[in-house]
Amino acid sequence: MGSIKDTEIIIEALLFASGDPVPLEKIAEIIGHDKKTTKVIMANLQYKYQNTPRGILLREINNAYQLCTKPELDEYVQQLGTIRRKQGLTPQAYETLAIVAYNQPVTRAYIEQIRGVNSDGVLMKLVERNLVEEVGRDDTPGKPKLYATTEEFLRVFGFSSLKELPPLAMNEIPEVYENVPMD
Amino acid sequence: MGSIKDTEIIIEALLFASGDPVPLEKIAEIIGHDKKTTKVIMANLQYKYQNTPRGILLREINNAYQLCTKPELDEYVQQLGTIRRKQGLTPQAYETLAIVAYNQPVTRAYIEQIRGVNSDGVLMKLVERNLVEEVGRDDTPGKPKLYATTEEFLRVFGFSSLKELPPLAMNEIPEVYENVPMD
Amino acid sequence: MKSALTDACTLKLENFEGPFDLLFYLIEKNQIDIYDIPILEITEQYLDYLSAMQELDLDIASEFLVMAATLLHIKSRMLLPKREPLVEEEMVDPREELIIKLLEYKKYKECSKMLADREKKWSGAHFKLPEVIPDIVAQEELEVSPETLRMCMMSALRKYRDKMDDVSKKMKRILNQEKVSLRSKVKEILGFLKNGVRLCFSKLYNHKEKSRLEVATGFLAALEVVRTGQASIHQHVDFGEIYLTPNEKNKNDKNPVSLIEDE
Repeated sequence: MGSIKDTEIIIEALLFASGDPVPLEKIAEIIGHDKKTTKVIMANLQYKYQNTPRGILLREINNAYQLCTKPELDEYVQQLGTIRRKQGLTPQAYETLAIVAYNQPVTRAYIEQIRGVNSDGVLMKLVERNLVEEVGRDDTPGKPKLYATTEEFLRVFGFSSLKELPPLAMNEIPEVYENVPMD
Repeated sequence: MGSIKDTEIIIEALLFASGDPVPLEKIAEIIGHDKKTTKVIMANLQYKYQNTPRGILLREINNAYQLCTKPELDEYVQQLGTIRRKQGLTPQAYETLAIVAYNQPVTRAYIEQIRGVNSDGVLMKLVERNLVEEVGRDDTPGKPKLYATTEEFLRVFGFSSLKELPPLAMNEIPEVYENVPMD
Repeated sequence: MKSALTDACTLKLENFEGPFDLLFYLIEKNQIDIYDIPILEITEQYLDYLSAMQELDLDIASEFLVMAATLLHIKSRMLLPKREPLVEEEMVDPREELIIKLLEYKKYKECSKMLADREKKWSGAHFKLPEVIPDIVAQEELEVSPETLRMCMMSALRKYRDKMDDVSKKMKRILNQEKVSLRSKVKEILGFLKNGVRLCFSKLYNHKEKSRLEVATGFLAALEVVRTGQASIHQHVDFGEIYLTPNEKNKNDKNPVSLIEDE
């Protein structure tokens, strides 16, 4: 085995495969150099790991060497262990969210008019989940609250803006939409 | 988290710490990019690993990524003395595996038709070694079990997905393929 | 037939996995063109192997015997005197089916070499043991789809439309009832007017005694009677009493309601 480069490649493979610290003697034996030379090679390599954009570094512990992830990347590594619980929306929530999304801003009365049922609870759940928020009050008698979708809504649906809402097939039910009173 | 370089550093740390394959979605989630972008980043990174003097390489297996030592460095890694080597397969096993790989999902009857010999034992060995698994039952009389290759198969043979299987020499006898009954 | 073959290859015998494997060995050993197998030779050699196996007391799997029978059958067909093919009948090479099967088998046999090579190479790639990373259950992530959102909107609108259709049906029913009652009110008024008396509207349709709907219908009926010229209407002060006075010429009209459409 010739060049230092080749030697470094071998050392990386050794340390990676081992996972545990590998004693200097073992490395020296495998790469076919004496301990002194190997120590220099290792110091060099350590410097390289430190000074190139790498996610891992080379640690020396008691004359043995080990690769490990850079401690400052811990927050990312920890996320490997996060288990995201996926949860869906109830049909009621979906329906209400759809009415808000496609007609925003809307009042609760409007939602209830379309859905034909009381929608207070489901609307509050959507607000709690930060998918819908109050955005002001309507200028009609009673000054009802107006609701619109949030940025979180865009995020979970993967939209970059509300323009990305899938178009409704208006030709399918054109007259209805017009008949829906705007409040 | 800004530049691509930073992202690559994080990915290296993730893959190193995980040891096991990390699914594309998980990486995307942690680095905060969509899957498509992440896939491009991974392809780039894969190229870099391949083309810089490194002892490890980045493998893709079924849309998940894993670091491993370069296979050509095996002789050195073996010298660590901590690596267990798995037994190779018998010729029958390779043959049967090839039939499963190229025709999956397949029934045992189909395999036997091509091999011209009872293949129960060899198939069970492959299942034992987790290279082949049952994936359901065929919709033909008797509801025979269907077999397909596993992810372990991809790993052992260095494929990133089944699409990488080299094409069979089909053109030689195009009409035959159609003649083989599906079980 | 005893031959050197018998001795030389006894060791290899049990390694043949099946009849195709053995046939392939023979084809390769004799450097035979697979598309033109000299069936006589091959059958002979194949049977030699089987008898060698028997001598060695090896279990001969039934598949080997089936192949032997197949080979002998092909051989006998090849030996039959060639006759002129009948019109429309194709001359089929008796070896064809066997060749097809052999070729199919060959594909995978070659493929297994590729697999063995790859396995050898990749068995040299070593993985690292996972580090211990504690599981953290993160907040619930919503799993939603834009398409479902769209579907929900469509179905909400559809439901709404159906409901509105329902409402307009109800309205129609009410209007129909109204029509009937308007008819009867007109009749009622004309009945009174026939006597040539001036009618006091509040006496006829007092909202204290009648439903609001009836009063309104009564008023419509009064207007209708005026419109058709059968009576004139007077109100002397705003919000005061309304009087209906019959017009002379229509006093005795028999069919005053004709102007209201029949259903």
